[in-house]
Amino acid sequence: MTTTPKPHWRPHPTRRLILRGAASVALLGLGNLPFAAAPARAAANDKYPEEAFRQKSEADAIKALYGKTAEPSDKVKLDAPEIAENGGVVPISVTTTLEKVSSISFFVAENPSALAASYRIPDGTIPAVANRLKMARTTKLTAIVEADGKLYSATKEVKVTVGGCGG
Amino acid sequence: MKRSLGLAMLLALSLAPSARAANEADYKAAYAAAEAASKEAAGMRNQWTVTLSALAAAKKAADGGDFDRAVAAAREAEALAKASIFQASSEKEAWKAMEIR
Amino acid sequence: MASSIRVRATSSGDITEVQALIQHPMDTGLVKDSKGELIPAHFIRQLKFECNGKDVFVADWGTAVSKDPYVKFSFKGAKKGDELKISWTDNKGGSDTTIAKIA
Amino acid sequence: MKVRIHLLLGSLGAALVAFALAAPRVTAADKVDPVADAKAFQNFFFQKFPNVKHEDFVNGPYSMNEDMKRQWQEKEEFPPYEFALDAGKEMLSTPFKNGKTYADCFPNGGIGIRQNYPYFDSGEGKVVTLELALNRCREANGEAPYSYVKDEMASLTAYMAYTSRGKPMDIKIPDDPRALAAYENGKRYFYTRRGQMNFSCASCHVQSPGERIRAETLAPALGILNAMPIYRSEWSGMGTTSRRFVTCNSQTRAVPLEPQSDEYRDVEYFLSYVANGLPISGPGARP
Repeated sequence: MTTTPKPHWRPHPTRRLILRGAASVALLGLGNLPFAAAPARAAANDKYPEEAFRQKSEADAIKALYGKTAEPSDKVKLDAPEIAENGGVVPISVTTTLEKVSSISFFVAENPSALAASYRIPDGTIPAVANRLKMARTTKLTAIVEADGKLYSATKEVKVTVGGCGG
Repeated sequence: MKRSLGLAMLLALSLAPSARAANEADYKAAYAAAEAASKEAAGMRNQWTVTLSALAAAKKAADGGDFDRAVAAAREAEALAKASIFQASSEKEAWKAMEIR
Repeated sequence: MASSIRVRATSSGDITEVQALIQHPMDTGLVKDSKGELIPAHFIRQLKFECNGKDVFVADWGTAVSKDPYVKFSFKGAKKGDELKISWTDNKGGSDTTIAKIA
Repeated sequence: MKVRIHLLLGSLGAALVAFALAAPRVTAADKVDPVADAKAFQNFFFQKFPNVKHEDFVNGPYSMNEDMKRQWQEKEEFPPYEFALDAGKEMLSTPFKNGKTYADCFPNGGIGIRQNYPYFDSGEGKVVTLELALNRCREANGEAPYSYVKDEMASLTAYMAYTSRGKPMDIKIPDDPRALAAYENGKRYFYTRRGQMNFSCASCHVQSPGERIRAETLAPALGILNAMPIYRSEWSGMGTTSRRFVTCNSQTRAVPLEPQSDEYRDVEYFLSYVANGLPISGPGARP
């Protein structure tokens, strides 16, 4: 279900209404939180991959996060700009036709630490993610999908440089 | 093209290194000249950022006692300020050439 | 104070598409401020989406996620009117949560 | 990197020479004729980019480059200026300490009027921009003025621009010699070279729109202010027209003037006037 891009300058009445609806509901929802603290049980098994985020290189980060290596696969569709509009906000998305996907992660090789983001995909959730990442400089970008215990990857190069003429 | 050649020559001319080691008096003179040119450029509302940084570099070098570098920086500041004055006065008419008609 | 989470969940058929934009500086800890001092790292570590009592999406984020982060995903098994609970926690112990109805 | 900049300057220099030679003969008596200027200005861009739809020019670099347009439309689904919009909406209706609000200073409560700014104030004999009018309204009601280059002013103007989205720019030049002079002063500023880079606004936005200046694609000058204020990824924040003028100056290594000084007000007047008829598309999101 792809939304056809509406010509930009026409106002988006529908988008505003939905947003306003969501925002007002959001405020409403805050009031009657059924339970104060999130249940400890749920927090226990959501271990934040501390070690993996600390690794500098991509290989170490993948090993720390998954403990195995990935093999490139054309079933992983990685969409990223050829030249980033701006290194601070690079829209990146990945989709895959693989089955039984449990996790999707993004690695930016040239960043201070390679692992940028990692998503857990419970069953019932479509194996696809779009997000905006920072890239320090022109770099290889790798998306890894964990499906049925095996790792599949796709890689793309994104050119990143500063803008402007001097200053 | 003729105009930017003028700018380049002006810049090159003024950067000639002076022979003997500079002292505080040389620095004060060079800095005063640079500051005057910079004020004139500001008066024409066409100051360059590099002029101000060169002036600051000159003052910093002088505070550190390195008068050779201070004089060189002050001379560069003066040249830059003069170039911006040249630019402002020549542009008074030159802008029309680029106007879309 | 309005919630820091803007969310839009629209369902068509069995698939619910979720887009979220969160107001957060996402400082990496490697950037200097105008006075030359390092701005300490301040970023969202985990963002969780729950629907009908079940986690539908969990994001573990590092410092490479953009400022005012945005994320989009879809999931099955929910219908119009269900409630989607979104909550995040950051490395300074900050957090926020909100509940949105699926449109 | 250094080499590339010199290469770039060289190529731009060559482009300038080519343009200077190709520029049509300078007409003898330079009578100021804004109507003819606007027609010539718009035709220049319509002919230079025949397959860009006229109203698309207001989308700046995105009208020039397909790949960047795709990145932008993706972001527009949930644009980064959402927070500024909501903050601006709240600020516009929040009363000052004396109980009055912005609605008391602006026609129609400030809603859907952005396309008429800047306007020429015959009383003052000068151009008044939206940002200036907002701060004057604050000061008239005993409130401290906002900085012209910070978020509050950007949020306010963002929401006011949003309420005018799609409305054609509608700038008037009254039959007043001072108005014509302000328009001409703005035009002169736009075409005057400055800074050590020796660039004018036109060097980039008239001669090289669509071309790259390192990572950025240059926006055409036509409609360049229609999207103001803009959220710039480079600033990772909102930017007002004032902030854009100040940063453009320092890019060419020219020391910027004070925000809202006469030259900036006049160049905004000129650029908005020649974009008359093109839709307001603010707030915008830019690289």
